[in-house]
Amino acid sequence: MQLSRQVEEKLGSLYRSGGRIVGGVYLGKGQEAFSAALGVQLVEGKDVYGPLIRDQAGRIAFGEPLLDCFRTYLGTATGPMRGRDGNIHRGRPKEGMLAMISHLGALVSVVTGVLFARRLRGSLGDTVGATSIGDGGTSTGAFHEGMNLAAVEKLPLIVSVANNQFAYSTPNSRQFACEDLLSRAEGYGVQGWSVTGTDLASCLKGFRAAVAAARSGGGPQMVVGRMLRLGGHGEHDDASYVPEEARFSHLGQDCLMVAEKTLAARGLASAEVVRGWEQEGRKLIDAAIAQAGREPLPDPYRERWDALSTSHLVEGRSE
Amino acid sequence: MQLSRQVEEKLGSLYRSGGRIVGGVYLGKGQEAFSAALGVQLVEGKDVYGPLIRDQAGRIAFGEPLLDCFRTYLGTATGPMRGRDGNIHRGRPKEGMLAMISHLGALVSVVTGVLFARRLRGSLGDTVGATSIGDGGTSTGAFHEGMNLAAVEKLPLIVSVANNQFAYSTPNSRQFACEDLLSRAEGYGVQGWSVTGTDLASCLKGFRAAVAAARSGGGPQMVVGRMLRLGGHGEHDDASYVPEEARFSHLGQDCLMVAEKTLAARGLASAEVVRGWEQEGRKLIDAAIAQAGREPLPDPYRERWDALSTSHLVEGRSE
Amino acid sequence: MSLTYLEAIREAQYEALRQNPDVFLYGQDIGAFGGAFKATKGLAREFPGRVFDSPISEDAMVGLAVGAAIEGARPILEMQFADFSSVGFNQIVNQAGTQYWRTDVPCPITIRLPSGGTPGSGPFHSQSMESIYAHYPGLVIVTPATVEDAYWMLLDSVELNDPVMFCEHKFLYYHLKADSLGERSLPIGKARIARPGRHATVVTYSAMLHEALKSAEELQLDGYQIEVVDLRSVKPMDTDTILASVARTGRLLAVGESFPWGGVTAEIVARVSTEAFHLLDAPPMRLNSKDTPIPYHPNLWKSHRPTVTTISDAVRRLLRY
Amino acid sequence: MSLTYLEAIREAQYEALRQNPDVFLYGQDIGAFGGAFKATKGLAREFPGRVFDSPISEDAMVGLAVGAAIEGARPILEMQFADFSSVGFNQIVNQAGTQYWRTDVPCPITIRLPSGGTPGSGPFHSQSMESIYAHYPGLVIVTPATVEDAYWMLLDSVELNDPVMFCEHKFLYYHLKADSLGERSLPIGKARIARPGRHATVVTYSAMLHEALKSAEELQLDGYQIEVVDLRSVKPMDTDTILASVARTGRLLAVGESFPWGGVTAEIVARVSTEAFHLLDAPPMRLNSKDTPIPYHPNLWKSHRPTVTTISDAVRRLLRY
Ligand SMILES: Cc1ncc(C[n+]2csc(CCOP(=O)(O)OP(=O)(O)O)c2C)c(N)n1
Ligand SMILES: Cc1ncc(C[n+]2csc(CCOP(=O)(O)OP(=O)(O)O)c2C)c(N)n1
Ligand SMILES: [Mg+2]
Ligand SMILES: [Mg+2]
Repeated sequence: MQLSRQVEEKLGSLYRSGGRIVGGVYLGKGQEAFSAALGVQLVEGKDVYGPLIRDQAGRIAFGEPLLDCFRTYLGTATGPMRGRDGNIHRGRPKEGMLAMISHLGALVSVVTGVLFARRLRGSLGDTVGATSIGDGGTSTGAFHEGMNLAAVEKLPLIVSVANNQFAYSTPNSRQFACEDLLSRAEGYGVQGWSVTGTDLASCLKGFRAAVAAARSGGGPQMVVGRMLRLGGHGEHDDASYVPEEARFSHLGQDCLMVAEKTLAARGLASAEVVRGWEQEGRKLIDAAIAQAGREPLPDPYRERWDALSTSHLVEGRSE
Repeated sequence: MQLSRQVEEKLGSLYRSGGRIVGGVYLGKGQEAFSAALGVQLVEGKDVYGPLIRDQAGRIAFGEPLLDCFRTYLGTATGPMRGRDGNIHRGRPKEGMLAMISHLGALVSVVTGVLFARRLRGSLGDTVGATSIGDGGTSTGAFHEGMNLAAVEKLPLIVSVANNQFAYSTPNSRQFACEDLLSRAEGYGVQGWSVTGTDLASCLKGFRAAVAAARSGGGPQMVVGRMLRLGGHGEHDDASYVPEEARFSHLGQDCLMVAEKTLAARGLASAEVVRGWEQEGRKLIDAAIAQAGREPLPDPYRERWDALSTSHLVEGRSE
Repeated sequence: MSLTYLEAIREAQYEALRQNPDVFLYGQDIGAFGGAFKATKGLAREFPGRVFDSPISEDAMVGLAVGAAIEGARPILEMQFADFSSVGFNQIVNQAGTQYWRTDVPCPITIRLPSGGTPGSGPFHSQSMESIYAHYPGLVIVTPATVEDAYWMLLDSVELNDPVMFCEHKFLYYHLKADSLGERSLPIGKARIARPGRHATVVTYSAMLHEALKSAEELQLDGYQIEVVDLRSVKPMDTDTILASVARTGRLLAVGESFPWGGVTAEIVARVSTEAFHLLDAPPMRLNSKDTPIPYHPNLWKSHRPTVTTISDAVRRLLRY
Repeated sequence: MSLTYLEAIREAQYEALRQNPDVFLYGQDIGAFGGAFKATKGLAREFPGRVFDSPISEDAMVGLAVGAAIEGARPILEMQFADFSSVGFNQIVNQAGTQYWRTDVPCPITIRLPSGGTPGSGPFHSQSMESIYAHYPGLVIVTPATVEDAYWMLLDSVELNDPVMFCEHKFLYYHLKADSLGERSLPIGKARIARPGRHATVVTYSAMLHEALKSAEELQLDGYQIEVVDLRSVKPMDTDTILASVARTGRLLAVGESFPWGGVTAEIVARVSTEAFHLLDAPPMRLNSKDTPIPYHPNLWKSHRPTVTTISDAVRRLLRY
């Protein structure tokens, strides 16, 4: 999660200095603990993960190489999306990392579908699928249909609900009327878990239990965490609509600092050790940016302008 | 509700004898108590009602004239839909009776919108809006978004959920995974009510309380009743997929018989009185059919083929 | 043996399930019940664990199919009526339609859309949505007009590594019969000369093919030989076959049952006009439904869609030019 | 005073709210925040209780608007991006589009769709959906290309008693400026000769108008006078004005930014070919985006859509014919 923060700070500064980043920058600052805690429970090459817009930490924890990230943000032709789609949409479906579309909620049923096919083909075993949603995304019909379908099919899906109090500028009070989104779990007939979103230890505990429940046939799991987005909706947004009280409440705590303190307090890692990790991270980041920076950008003349895999059905191909 | 049963039996027999009915016939047999109990709480000319496919009883209770029904089933140009749309879709929005489209769940937000506009214009007062959904319809994204929106806007919406165990042929077990659909109320932050769908007294009690709560500012109300559809999905369907056990369970009870027994037992109406009502009903039905039967069918040459109310924007008008 | 169009669709699904263990069916009431139209009758019994009743969740149904396809399965979805795919629209055009282009992972799903008008069905059980889906990149739009095509093109669709919108016409379900399914013939993407002629070309597809053929027969009595082209798939659209026909006849009428603004007939006329203007001896013509929702009453419905009469009238005008 | 296209949209909403108490605004983040593009900046403060932040529920947003319109209100909905209207598609085409025709009760709603491509926005924040909505009956599709039209046509849309899809182009939001809003001029349904000419007609709309105008200027240097028609609304489409222009020039190029199959350019070419074939001195031409999703990288994006260069190339071919 610390690497994630560093990556995102780099992305933010690249964005602000202009020129190199293509497209928008949406960061997960303040949600790293929650996101990473899910990512580390998943096994790359085995489980399926459909990260959403604030899941840089989860991606790293799952095993996505930094190069994938920077190649996409810099828009190189070598990245997984080849300049066709951007940044937070990146994925490698064949390697278990789905590539989200923008429409919120739409990924829930897709992850469900991957699991469904595995069960059909007898390859499900104890693999699980996971995806994320925000407080705002829970208002979509797609989220509802996806949750309900996964529950009916009793598939090992973990849905992490990051209630960061806002959807862009819209507060919870204009998004839903229930006390706690956790109360939706029962309505779907899925197991619900509540964690403290700013506390890595709580997140790890919750997700570990939820993933274990899913792996052992317990059906879909919904994990809800509360926290604050420590930044704008995107880097273009100053989040001036977030009230002071929220910032200074426990929800506004920086999960990274909390984790650092805990590590120090428990004698697991001193501030020095953490600074060491930071330096290592910086090196990795610099190397990835340097590498991506040398790589070619997409070239419209070399681009195959077709949306079908069946080449002979692509219209106008022969022209 | 008894009149509703008679109307529907007539519709069924007209359908089976062929020729006169245009389109399909979808009946509410077995759900009359639940439907009527809502309808009678609503005040025509004041409240808003968006009935669904099994709400003949609710329509009658709300005050819809039988003529509207038979004109539409016989497809006359004089009915509220003028031969353009059919049967269970009929409505008179300006008189507070909305005209459903087929897509399940889509009406929830429309009723909400009517209430929203009333509040905006200061004409809401203690009026309420009501609509229905089936067990199957709760799986739609539209239902979810509509419920959630109504809850956020805290509008006086009553949603009656008729869990008749099947959506067409699909049993509850393939439709949702929660114990009771009532558990969804909490997730939306709305008040939930459970009634015995086959028992008129229970239905009346529940809907009376729910409507009162909505009228007095309690926000959206969800009323769930369980029963069995005493017939096919439509009159073309023999419902052979409904297992015997269900038919003979308490869910399979005929709400009409239950009500008749109660009336007799409580000395409110003897069997004779009920037979008297029946005769009166028959007369009303025969008169409505006779009247509708004399009326003109739609004529394509007199039809204004335009979908816009702004005539000069209708393309090809001048040609 | 005689087989209806609907039975052919059922048989094709049977074959697809038999041939490939990765195929599965997902849709509302398609299991033990066999579907609203009985297009999957008996299949749940014959292929246990591979035919699934779905909740009423068109959005999630498509999402599930995309996820399953990414994993290597080949789902066939049934929409109960084409009209209800409107609530799965986003997943179809934005999730399924972009998957391969964005990620290089093919998305082999087939979505069956019971399409088109029948008397008494009204505005929400009669729609033809081929033009809507054809507009978006990444989808193949198949519109079979014959029993043979219903069978073979459905099998072809399931084998294709791309999302296919299989627009089957409800009006043909029971009426249209064939003695045999014949041989696998034209691939998806190729149109067919359904009736050769030399005075004018009518390009059409799906149920309207049969109206056009009847009209051609009628006009034959007046001595006109009308060539009728069955598009078979509206995307890709076989421009070559259309142009070759217009080269022979010099006259074009495009007929479709869908709404008049844009859509298949506009695309046909635009292609012929832009690519083979000099072949035309008369202005091209098009015929569509009227620009209102589809009426429920048969009196109105019959006037809403093109019919033998209106097609013949149009061809006569075309010939008179 | 100088006003951008975006500011004109904000001003029109201000005016609509001021003039008519039945008008209200509903959309994601449009309240205190003023909207993702600031098109409603300050309006929540200026009109308390009439500008509402919506949950992320496009389907229910449209449903709510339809219900409110039935009751006599005149909602203006903002979709955060046109692309997200795909999840409200059903309520738009089947609920709003059929309401008047089915029940005789008008449905005056205006849905603002921030449309079209901008560099770096990618496949789901760049779409132009006018062709999708125009295909369905019962909707009016407005596509303003100028600051003045953005203002007056939005006011006109709100006054109309039918559902209007107001397709405003994001590429024009900040770039396009005008010194004043002028007078209320052409009504919805009328096209405009944006530049008179006599050698060829380019029919287009929205952001492509400006590419076409630049191309016309470029071609002027070569001595060609290109007439450019701005459709203003693609449904209704002002066929008369198009035909009158083609009558003058004898040559037609239709340009649109949307996907190539079907859509506006097919409809333009089909109308001209069927209704005024004899006016054409050369085969008509069309130019659209490529048939793939809209690419995120500007290098690709620039080649995906028509540009001054490709328009000029096409016109030159048209003139050479
Ligand atoms: C269906 C849909 N409507 C609108 C949007 C535009 N949009 C993108 S992110 C966002 C806010 C999301 O809020 P939330 O789900 O709480 O996630 P967070 O940004 O807080 O992580 C919105 C409205 C979208 N992506 N999809
Ligand atoms: C979105 C959508 N999908 C499919 C259908 C087709 N359909 C009509 S009624 C029905 C079953 C409805 O079941 P339920 O909601 O339980 O109501 P019931 O018929 O039992 O009263 C289905 C699937 C539809 N109308 N709308
Ligand atoms: Mg949020
Ligand atoms: Mg039911």
